[in-house]
Amino acid sequence: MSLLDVRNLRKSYGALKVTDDLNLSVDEGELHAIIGPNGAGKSTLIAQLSGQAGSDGGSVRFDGTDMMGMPMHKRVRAGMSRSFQITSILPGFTALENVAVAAQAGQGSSFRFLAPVADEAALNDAALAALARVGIDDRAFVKAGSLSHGEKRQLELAIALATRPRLLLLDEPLAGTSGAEADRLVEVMRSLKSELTLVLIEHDMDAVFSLADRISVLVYGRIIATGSPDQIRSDPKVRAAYLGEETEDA
Amino acid sequence: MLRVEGLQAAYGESQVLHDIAFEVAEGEVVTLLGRNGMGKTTTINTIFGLLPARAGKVWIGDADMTNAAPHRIARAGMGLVPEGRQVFPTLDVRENLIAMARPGNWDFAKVLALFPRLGERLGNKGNQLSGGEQQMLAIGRALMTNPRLMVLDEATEGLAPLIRDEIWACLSQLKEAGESILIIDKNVDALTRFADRHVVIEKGQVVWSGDNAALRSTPDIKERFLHV
Amino acid sequence: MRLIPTRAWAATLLFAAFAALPLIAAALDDAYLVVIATRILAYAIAALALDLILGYGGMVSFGHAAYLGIGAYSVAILSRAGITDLSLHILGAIAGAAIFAVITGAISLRTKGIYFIMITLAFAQMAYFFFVSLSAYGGDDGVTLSTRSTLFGQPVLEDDTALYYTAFAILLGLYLTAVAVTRSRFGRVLTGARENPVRMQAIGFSPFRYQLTAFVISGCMTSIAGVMLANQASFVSPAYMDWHRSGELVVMVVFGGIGNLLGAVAGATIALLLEEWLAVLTEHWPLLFGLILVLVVLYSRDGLTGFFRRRL
Amino acid sequence: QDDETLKIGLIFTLSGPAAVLGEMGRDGFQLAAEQIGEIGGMPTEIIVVDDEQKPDIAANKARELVERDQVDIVVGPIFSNILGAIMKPVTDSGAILISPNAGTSNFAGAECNRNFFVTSYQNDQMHEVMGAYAQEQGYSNVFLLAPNYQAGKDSLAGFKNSYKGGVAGEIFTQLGQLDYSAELAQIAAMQPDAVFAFMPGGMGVNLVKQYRQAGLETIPFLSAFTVDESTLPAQQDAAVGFFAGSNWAPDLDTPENKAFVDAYEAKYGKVPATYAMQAYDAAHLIDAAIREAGGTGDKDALIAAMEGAPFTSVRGDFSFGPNHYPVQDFYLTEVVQREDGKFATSIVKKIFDDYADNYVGACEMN
Amino acid sequence: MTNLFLLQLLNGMQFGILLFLIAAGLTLVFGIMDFVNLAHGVIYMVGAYLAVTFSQMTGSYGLGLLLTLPATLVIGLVLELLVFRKLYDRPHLDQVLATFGLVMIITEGVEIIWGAAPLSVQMPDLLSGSVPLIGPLRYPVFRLVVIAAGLATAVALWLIITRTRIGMRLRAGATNRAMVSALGVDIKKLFTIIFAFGAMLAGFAGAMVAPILTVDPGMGESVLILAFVVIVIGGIGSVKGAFAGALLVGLVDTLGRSFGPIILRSFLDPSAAGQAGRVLAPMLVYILMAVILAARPAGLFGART
Ligand SMILES: Nc1ncnc2c1ncn2[C@@H]1O[C@H](COP(=O)(O)OP(=O)(O)OP(=O)(O)O)[C@@H](O)[C@H]1O
Ligand SMILES: Nc1ncnc2c1ncn2[C@@H]1O[C@H](COP(=O)(O)OP(=O)(O)OP(=O)(O)O)[C@@H](O)[C@H]1O
Ligand SMILES: [Mg+2]
Ligand SMILES: [Mg+2]
Repeated sequence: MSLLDVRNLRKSYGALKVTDDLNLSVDEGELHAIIGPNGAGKSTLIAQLSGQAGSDGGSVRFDGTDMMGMPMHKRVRAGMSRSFQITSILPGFTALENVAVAAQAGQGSSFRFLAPVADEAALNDAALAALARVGIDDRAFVKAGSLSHGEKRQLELAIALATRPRLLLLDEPLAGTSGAEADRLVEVMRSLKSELTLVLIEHDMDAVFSLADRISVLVYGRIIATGSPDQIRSDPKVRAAYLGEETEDA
Repeated sequence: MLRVEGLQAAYGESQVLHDIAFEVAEGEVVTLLGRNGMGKTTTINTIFGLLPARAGKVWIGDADMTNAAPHRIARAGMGLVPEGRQVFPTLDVRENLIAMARPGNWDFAKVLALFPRLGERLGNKGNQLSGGEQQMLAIGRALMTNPRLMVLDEATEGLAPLIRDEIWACLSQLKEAGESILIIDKNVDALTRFADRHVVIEKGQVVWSGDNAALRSTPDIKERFLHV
Repeated sequence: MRLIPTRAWAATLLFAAFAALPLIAAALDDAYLVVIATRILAYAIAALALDLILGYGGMVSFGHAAYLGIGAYSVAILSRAGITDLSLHILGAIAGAAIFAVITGAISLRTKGIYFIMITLAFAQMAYFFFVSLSAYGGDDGVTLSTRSTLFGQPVLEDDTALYYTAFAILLGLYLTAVAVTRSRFGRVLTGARENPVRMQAIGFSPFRYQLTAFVISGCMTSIAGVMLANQASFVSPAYMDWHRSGELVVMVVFGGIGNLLGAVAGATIALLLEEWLAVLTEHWPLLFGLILVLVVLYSRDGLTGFFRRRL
Repeated sequence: QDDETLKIGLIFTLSGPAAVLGEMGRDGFQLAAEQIGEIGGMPTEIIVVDDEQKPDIAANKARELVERDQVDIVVGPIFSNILGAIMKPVTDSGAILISPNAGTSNFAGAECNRNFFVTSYQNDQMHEVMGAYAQEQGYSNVFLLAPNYQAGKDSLAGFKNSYKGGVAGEIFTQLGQLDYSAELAQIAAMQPDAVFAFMPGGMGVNLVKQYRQAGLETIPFLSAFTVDESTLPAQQDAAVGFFAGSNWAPDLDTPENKAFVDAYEAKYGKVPATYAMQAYDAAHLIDAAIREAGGTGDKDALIAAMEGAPFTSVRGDFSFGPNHYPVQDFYLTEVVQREDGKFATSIVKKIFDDYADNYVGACEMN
Repeated sequence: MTNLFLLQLLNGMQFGILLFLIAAGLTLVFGIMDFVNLAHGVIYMVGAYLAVTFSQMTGSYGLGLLLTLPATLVIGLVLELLVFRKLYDRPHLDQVLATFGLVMIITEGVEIIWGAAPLSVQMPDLLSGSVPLIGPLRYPVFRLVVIAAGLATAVALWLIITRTRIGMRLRAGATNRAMVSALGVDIKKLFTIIFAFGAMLAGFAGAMVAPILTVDPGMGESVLILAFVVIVIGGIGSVKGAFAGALLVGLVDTLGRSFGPIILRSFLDPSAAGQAGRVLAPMLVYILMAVILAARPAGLFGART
């Protein structure tokens, strides 16, 4: 059954229709990749799903509940988390604190005023585990703002993981990471497939084709094709609009 | 064109660059390779005078430009596509492109021809662009300064495969036109198609450097320094 | 991490000095010292309160003097109504401040940065002009309090030293509470919301609720400072709510070094002492005071605490 | 406490936009002190403090004067709201407070205090002078203008106390207002018989200049605290011919006054305003009273001596009412350019003779 | 009544333009360069004092005005070199603290040099009269000059900021100085020049108002908040916004003052209306700002938050 169900979603900036009557359904447990050219509206879609940006119309149902009009933090509480394409972290916090505060969101009330939070082992352990999973646990006590670009990208994923979502929306998690780190993150995502549902936006086609159960192609605010990796790879429309010769390399 | 010797640099107390030395000759394409957090971006920042060099030298052409003001380094012929795009959020696309432009081969029309997408978004502010569009803008902006040495720090991050291919093509053209290029990019395979030499950085030190052929012929370099 | 023991040390030192001050004053036979110091304590409370939202929450309130005024007027108004006890004055101040803070905070928090600064200023100015037009309490001339608040029914606060120690106890209590708050779960969310509110939303927090709570807490704390000021000067007027006063509070906090509560206390103390001392030295004291401010900014990235941090 | 030296604390506004008034007060007092030498025949120490025009700061400074410096007498302040703040700390300590300017109604009436004297006037009186003059002129249509604060409201009330004619309009402007175009347009539209304005300090400068520039000078301009020697250097010929009510003017014809004005101008290079004159008188009051009481040791004797106002005011006629506020003459003054080119107010005629304030009845001095 | 309304409309606009003139330098330094400069007011004040002194020295207001411009430019340069340039990369609060210090220093300095008494400058006879408008209503000639100066400043500033590369670089530099210089622009020099130019604009405003407003040590502070209000209402970073903000404040303030009581009287009894009017009038500008910011958290024309 479908965990996420998007119907006729719309949004425009002035005359520009960024999301144009978009339909999408994501099944529980699948890794659903969304690919498409730059400026197609992928990040906007994520923003709309997560509640960061408003929508002009349409509906978003998550696990049967209507999400429209629900503020971002409530959607997260309902089990839908996201990562950002353009890194969004708490630069003055250590890497560990960045993740711990994400874990904190899911563990009881944060209107606790007196007990020192740094002593809460449950939060720190969860945070360390998430950092270890993405491979930067050795950087746990470094200020997030002083991490290198690639490390910040890894941290970005760890934060999203720490909220323990049922549905994780990842906006180009591999961008800015290379070689070993990229490989590692691909493995992380592969292992996540058994734990939760993923929507993955990526321009790294190797990763997309090796991970995705299904792929949707978004062009100018519309999904022009949805299917298995093989179907998509051989779809001439998709090749023309997006893939070019890239797949030959892979 | 660019020569770096024994470069050292630090953020506050923590030293990041220990000993960086390499050279980019006129018309040459050189890559900086290395895993996350090894000091590639720091190297670029130090060369550009954005971070003070603690020791070592930076030569541009025949001039010692160590710790010179960034604008002097840029005016000596260096163009930067910085990591993380850093387009100007309050300027629109057109302004981003022309504000710092210097006369030369590349002009507004040519950049728009390279990235037609930007032409459709001329009125958008820098922060009203998609990630990939920002990246195109950052590249276009650097081209508009008409440098003799382009420095690209993860310039293809977030670009769709088609566009990435166009960037490679464009860089090849630049090379043919005699320009030098210093590039950091994760698509090592694509780089090997037109790069002349490679420099691998690990923990702030150059641990390997060699020409394209050497890299292709010794696959364990990639294994050793770029993978686990 | 290493900073915490240092701060504990410095805090112990500073508060010990405050505790010993009346003894020193007695030894020097200068009772007036206690009078000045009480005023300093009151401002230290206000600065501490402001630092809680400014340093940790990133909310630069340029209207905190309004809460000083609310506190001061609650003394005047309740006293006139025959309610004289300090605890009730404080309660009244907190109630008034909370109402004002909830309403203005909820609106102000729609904005950020400079806009937040200006909208909090706007609300404080409205409060200021409201009290200016309050003829029953002397309008802008204000009113003189015939007696100070009583403490559990006893007029003990008429004694300057008793008033001093009361203010001291309040400051110490609020300081310890504030330190705990900043290290708590709540404090972490508050700081996170300053660092990156969108990110905080994306992990499931509504920054608004935390920021508003902090804003109200801070306003209430500041109103207690107003209660103490009114008692110290035995006088209440809208001048407490003047925007200059709000500016001075911000200056005290930044001067001391933002985002480490002790800096706020030290900033208030040193700024007021300097003012006192320079005014004795020369009639042109603002010249020197201004110069000191400029030099502190230019040579320390973190106010006065910045100097210490480098040493220690 | 040392009974051998006389300690006097001066508390004036010496910084901020109104500093000029405080400086005049301080200078007037110090001029007298220098001329007298040993005030009351005692070695004299004068301590000057700045109240910054902030009441709470003033209250603390006043306490500092009486508690730490142990002064016998405090002279000050300029502003009424400051007076309210320092009254209690000074008089509670037993020191004598002499106000050389502020004279609020509460301390003239129900809250009058043995230890408190005023050498200036009761605030309402200056406005009453103008009201009486307007009444005398037979105006039936006067436009009233004052800033929107307590003193402004008192001012218009004071004016209406003695003016019974019609009011063309009554406007409370904002404190510190810069631009008066809107008010001036209304005045121009109404063409009243006269305008009465209470616009102290910089507001008065703005108003007077703009009044002239708007071409309204044909409408008589009556005022209090709006054109005086503290603002005239800035208003200059824009104010010439404008009227004010006062208890004094530099050209008041008494020998003491001539000596005072000449000495003041010689020393400070400017024409003194009432603030200077009243502080100057305060010094002479202290001097004469201490000599009469034979020192500061016996406060009751000193107060009793003061009540007799045993000195010659530069104003000539001067005595204290039972509330320790002055009983004196009031004049209509007009701004003129003197032969030396400087601008000053000049006495046109006497409006009130030996005039006491309206609150004295409520004062029950114990 | 309608005549008066039209005249008050004109007065409101006139006051707004005056405010814009005073705020123009701040628009540049705070609005565009994103530097919180509390010292703007005192530089404006110094401009007025210099105009007084230079006019007296030369015997001509016009010459005095002309000399004030380079003098305030130099003051701006000196301040920039000594203090401001070290603060561009620092948080806004550090800028607040430092410029607060400068305010104290300069205010006290002015009192030491020129004394506390208000001063004034004689305007040329040519401009000192008033021209008839409608009926008995007249308009001061000098006000027309101020309006012209304000409009000219607004247009010039808008052109520079939005239409020239200098303006673009300035806006770019406000958000990312490092990147601007890495692209080959000497941002330090640019900021120095523009800052000095901003100081000169402040000085120009001071000299322009010297004939109609009091020149005293408090004049800078009394307009500082208003100048910030104007810019913030309009939206930080927008010259258009600052101009609109200034006009709005001028109009609301003037019309509120003159017609507010009348409006209140239409639904309150006269004494209550008078009372309410007196309470509300001084708050008007602040109510305006609060309402605008509550509805549009980044001001009327603001994009940056
Ligand atoms: N605030 C805005 N105002 C106007 N247009 C906008 C705004 N934000 C985004 N856009 C436009 O909307 C389009 C969709 O942007 P979006 O970020 O969703 O693209 P994307 O598919 O994520 O692209 P990329 O792969 O490059 O990240 C872009 O063309 C962009 O220029
Ligand atoms: N602003 C900073 N302050 C302190 N340390 C920093 C800062 N920026 C980077 N570092 C540290 O310097 C080291 C090198 O970082 P750099 O950005 O040069 O890496 P990189 O090789 O470019 O990595 P990536 O591929 O992830 O971009 C890292 O350990 C990083 O944590
Ligand atoms: Mg995107
Ligand atoms: Mg990098």
